[in-house]
Amino acid sequence: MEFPILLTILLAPVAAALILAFVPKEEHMLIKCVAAVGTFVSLALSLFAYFTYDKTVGGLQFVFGHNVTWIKDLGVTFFLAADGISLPMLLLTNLIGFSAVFASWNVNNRPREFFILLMLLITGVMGTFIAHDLFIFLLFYEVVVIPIYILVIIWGSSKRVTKEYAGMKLTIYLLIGSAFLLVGVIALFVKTTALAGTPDMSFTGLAQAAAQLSRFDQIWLFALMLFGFGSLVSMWPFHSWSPDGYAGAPTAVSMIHAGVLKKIGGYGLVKIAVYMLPVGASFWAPYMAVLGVCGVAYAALGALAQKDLKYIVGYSSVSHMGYVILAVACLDVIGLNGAVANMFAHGVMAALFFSMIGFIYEKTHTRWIPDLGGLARQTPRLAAGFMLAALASLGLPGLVSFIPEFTIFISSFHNYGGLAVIGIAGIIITALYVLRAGANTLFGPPRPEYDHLQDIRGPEMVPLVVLGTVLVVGGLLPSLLFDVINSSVVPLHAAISDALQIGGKF
Amino acid sequence: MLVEFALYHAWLVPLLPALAFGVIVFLTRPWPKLSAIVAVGSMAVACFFATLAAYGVFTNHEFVEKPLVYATRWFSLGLPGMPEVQIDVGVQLDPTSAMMLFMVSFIATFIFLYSIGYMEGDPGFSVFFSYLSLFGASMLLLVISSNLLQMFVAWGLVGLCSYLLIGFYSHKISAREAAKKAFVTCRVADFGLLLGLLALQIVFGTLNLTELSEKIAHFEEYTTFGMLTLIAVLVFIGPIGKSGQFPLHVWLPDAMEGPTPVSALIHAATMVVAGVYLVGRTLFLFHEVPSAMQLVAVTGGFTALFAATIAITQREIKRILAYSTVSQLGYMMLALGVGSLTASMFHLWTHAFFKALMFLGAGSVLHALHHKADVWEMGGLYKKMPITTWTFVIGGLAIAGIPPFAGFWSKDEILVATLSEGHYVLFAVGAFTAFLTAFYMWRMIFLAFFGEEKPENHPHESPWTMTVPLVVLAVGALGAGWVGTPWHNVWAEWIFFGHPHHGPVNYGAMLLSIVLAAAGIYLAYMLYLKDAKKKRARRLAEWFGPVYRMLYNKYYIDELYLWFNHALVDGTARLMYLFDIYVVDGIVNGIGGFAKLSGDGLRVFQSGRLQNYALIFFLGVLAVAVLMAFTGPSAASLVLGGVK
Amino acid sequence: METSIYTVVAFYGLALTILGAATLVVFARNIVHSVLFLALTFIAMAGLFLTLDADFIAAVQVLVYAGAVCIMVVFGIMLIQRADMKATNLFNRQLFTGGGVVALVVALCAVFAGRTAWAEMVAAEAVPEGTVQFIGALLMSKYVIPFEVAALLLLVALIGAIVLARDEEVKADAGD
Amino acid sequence: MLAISLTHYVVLSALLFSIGLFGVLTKRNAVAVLICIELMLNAVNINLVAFSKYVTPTDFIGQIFSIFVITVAAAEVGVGLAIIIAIYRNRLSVNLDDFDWLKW
Repeated sequence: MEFPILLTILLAPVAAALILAFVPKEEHMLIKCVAAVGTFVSLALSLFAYFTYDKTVGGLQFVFGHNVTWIKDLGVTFFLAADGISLPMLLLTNLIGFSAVFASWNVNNRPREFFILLMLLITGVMGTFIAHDLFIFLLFYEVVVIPIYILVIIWGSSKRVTKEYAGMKLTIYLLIGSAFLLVGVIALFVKTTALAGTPDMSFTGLAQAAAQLSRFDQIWLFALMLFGFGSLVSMWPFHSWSPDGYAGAPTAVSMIHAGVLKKIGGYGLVKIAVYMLPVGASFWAPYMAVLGVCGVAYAALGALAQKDLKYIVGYSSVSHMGYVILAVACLDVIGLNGAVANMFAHGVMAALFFSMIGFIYEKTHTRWIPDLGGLARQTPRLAAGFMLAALASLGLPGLVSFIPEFTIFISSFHNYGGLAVIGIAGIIITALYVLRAGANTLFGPPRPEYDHLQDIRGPEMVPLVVLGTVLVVGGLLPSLLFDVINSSVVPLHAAISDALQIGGKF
Repeated sequence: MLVEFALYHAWLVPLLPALAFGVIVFLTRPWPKLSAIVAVGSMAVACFFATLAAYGVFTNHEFVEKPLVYATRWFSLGLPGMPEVQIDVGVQLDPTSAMMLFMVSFIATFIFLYSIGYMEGDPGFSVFFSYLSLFGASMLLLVISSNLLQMFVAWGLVGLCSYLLIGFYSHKISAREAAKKAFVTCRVADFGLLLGLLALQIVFGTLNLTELSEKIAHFEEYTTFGMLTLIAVLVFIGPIGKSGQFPLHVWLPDAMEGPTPVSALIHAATMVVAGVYLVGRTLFLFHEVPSAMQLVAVTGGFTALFAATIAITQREIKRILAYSTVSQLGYMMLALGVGSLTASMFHLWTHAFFKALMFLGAGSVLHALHHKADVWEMGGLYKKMPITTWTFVIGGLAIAGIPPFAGFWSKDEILVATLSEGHYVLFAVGAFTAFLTAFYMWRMIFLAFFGEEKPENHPHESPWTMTVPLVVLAVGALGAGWVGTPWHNVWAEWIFFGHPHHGPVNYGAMLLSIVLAAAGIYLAYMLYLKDAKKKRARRLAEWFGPVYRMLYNKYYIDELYLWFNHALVDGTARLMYLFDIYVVDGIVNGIGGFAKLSGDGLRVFQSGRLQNYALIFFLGVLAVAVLMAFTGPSAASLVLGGVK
Repeated sequence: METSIYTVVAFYGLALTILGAATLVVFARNIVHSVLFLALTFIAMAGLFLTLDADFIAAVQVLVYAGAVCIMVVFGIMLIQRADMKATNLFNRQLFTGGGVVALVVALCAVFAGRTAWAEMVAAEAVPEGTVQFIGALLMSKYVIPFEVAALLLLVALIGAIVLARDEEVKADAGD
Repeated sequence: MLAISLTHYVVLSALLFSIGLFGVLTKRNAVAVLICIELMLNAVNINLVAFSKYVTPTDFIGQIFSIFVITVAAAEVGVGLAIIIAIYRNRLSVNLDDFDWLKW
């Protein structure tokens, strides 16, 4: 039996959390180091997994526990596996998780509890990406929600809305979404079990059985899943938790939430909803495209009207997720590739953005743009990180988000024409608000009250270095990202188009 | 041997400055001198390779017909065997790109050198050189791109460098706003270009230049709408922004907020011509669509005239030069629009020398006068700054179109091309613009360098790092045009579209352009130098009051955009935001409120009083009893949930 | 089944006493009066049990209810009510709703009573004389476990009542 | 006509129960509520004993059951009064209208 790499990746933060539980609560430095080591082990292993993934073979690799029966009557197995869609997401989670630990280096209010919860959060997110069993997927998803709530209401900050409101809104929204999802999953399970005879909760098993579902069943099941995953990925008009939630959350949570948690929605949409219910997907695709474009344009304009940095990034992430929805709605190889890659790119960029905003807030105690200005002189490295994230956000060619957006544009322009043009026009507005925020925060005359500020240094540099490297390398060598994704999107798309042909559409 | 190496390793040329960027950012930033040496050195080596490569191209006539292309896969989507999208990155060397490669690296080297003197003592010295190196790398990458997407990436990166360098004095609000304006304006244009690229990719399945040119040549339109026309127009929107064509020219004059070497390098010689270069590269596309060609020509001609009229009234030295750049870029577009790649690239080539020269000269003046920019406050500088003055005069003669200076030959080439294609109106526009150009340029020269000295100024000649580039570029401004004289046009043998064009020498046009240029200079001399005491210029301005004000305020286009941006875009944004917090969030909170309200409603029953509960309990018992009494026990057991 | 006239008279007399006294228990405005009427109800109830051939139950009724319970309640009242005893036993705000519910209960009982075929249930035999020995034997044999549990319950109630009714300060000293 | 049957006892018991219930629901004094509960328990006892006589005259089920009821009732009164006294000591009131602690 080969080394269970996925399980090790999954359990490293748990182990760190367990150790943390026994560390004295005054040992702040030790606590942070343990958390950093835990996430670093995961990061290193997931990098290893990412680069040893056999792209020529594709499909599921690093399979673990597909024969470990967990609940026999429901056909649940502890099935962990990674393919070209989940690997980038896993890597993203670990990149951001590792950076988030360092972005929270200055948390001195009950750090032990903070880092334990953070570790659990990271574990939950990773679990959703490597679970190949729908039940396990949902289980890990629910694991995620609770730490988020606690983290927001204890370590969050109150601005336009109180942190209690933000945490409540975030949690309830996600739970409502997952409730609809759960109904969809249960209905899918019941129907497929009736069709297949034996219960099977694994993705592949469900997809095979679901192929025999009637068109009507596929359509309403997909609608439930679309609502569930859609509110998770902040699809317009189910997005309003996102800006408020990010604004209220502490830096690390904003990073993980905007960076990866949101992507669970997009990931589920691709790997669960579309994969299992292609006929339903093709029915809903035009509506999804419209919602996606609405999200892009609407949230971009919304971001333009903001004066709080976190709100800007919050709306911006809604806008970027609009592209993902649009791409998924294309239902072709290019679009699906673009959707997954854009999730990766946006994750890295949003995490960097939030970590930099977190540092700005930590140092100046404000995120209100009119109170800021000229920070480029006082904190040049911070400014460089901020600008890097800002430029990636507006899709600057040469940074990681450009090629994913380009592929999305190709596919959506091809499939939806004029509608896509409105979406693509979002890049102009994005440039406008991102540059405005950057200019008003970093440039202009330096303010004397910030003269004493210290630039980021030491551990605080880690998010910038790690995420910045990914931004640049991913932008210069997009094939690193796309070859992996493509190796799994192609078979997935083949399965979908087969199903669509049998379904009589196309 | 070395030439061969340079030809097949042309990617080294952009790579070297890129490495310099990395080295400066990560290693040598604390040591300004070292950073400068790294930047200039890498650019000089790049220039050396570029020269070798250009030499290799210009000694082998095969490359005219069949460009040297080598590329590698950047990324691809779909099955490995037959990808749905494959983007390559590579090098395409033909006379046009080789010329650009040489020109950009050559001018960049000298401007880098010049910057050492100009930026002396600036706290951001190293950062400045890192940006410059990044710019050099991106621009050179753009030039050698074999793929339109690769070009677009470089296009975006030069835009970024332009943004960073315009906003280099970031503590100045004006610089910050100018940088933002430049980026956003170009972004609007990039949007069009991006759509064009997408359409090309979708229709033709590739973005490689060579493949595209073949496919488009054999493309037949089946639809009446005209896919190609649409694509051509969309692609052209990009150059409109990048090359400062009307109506997206507004950013270019503001871009003069950047340090002067930046204005010379980016906003005169290289980046702004990227748009022209792009249209030149994709001329196979425009060539198929006459209406798009018409659009290019008209836009170019109009921009040339439009910018020239504004330049007449401006007072800041760099602003005048900026409008002049816009105007000259219009010329280049005009040439492309009438189908002459030769004339366009020729003007691009000569313009790079004399405009870079003039900007550097202006920079030298500003350096000496401590950034006093108004030409009316200068005067008589020729005594204290001889090298600057005389090189500037050479530039002025070149741009005005006085033979044998470089600008004359290229401008003449454009006018002749326009005439020979039968665009008489555009020819007239071009000719009149030539007159205006000579006038406003010499207005500036007379006001700034001649006339009376102003006692409050204490000018001094600049250090050698600044004057050497001036002299070198002055030589270029003098001699760069000799490769394309109408009598022996070497240029046209190498750089052309379709087939080399060899018309008869048009002495009439030549004479006309000389006369117009001379007339412009003479008029400027009369108004601003000879009879400056009579204040004719002021009276003229008063006579044409409204016109003057309109010109001085640049036709109020900036105000229009500002209004559009603030009233419409921001207004919509605010509206959307209000919609978001009151309607969308209102619904969300409304649902929450509904839950709370129903909870409040049900709370009435939760009085906390024992007897109240007993009452309700008995009501429940009664209900069950009634049910059992009137429907029989089976129905009741159904309701009670299987209690047997 | 024929019943003697004395039984009939006794039944109606006792029934009227029970209902009247019970009504007065509820409607009396003085809590002490209520308890007195309660005692009357209990005693009348004991008589009623005699008409049902349940002499042992009747005895227990008198001993436990009329004796112990009533006295206990009176002591309780004495411990609680210190001021004037007038208007100590009033109705609360849900008088009419409560009345309505009770009316419904009565109506429903009437419906059920009318519907049920009582006569069919009645067994032919008569109750044997001297119920005490039978009950005693049953309690010690068949129902011994419930009997012991009841004993335990009384013990628990005893302890519980002491614990609950003890003074606060004593509790504070002894407990936490 | 003059015969006293099971029905008479049942009706009496129902009426007594209703009176007791009425008292439980409407009295303000906690002790009165306790008393009324006793009335209701007594009504039940009537029923038990009556059924014991008329339905199972030789088994004594009803009678034994009513003994247990009386036992429980006695215990209940004891504990109930103790609770009331404890409450009174805390709040100086036995007025049930003053208490709404059954909600958080």
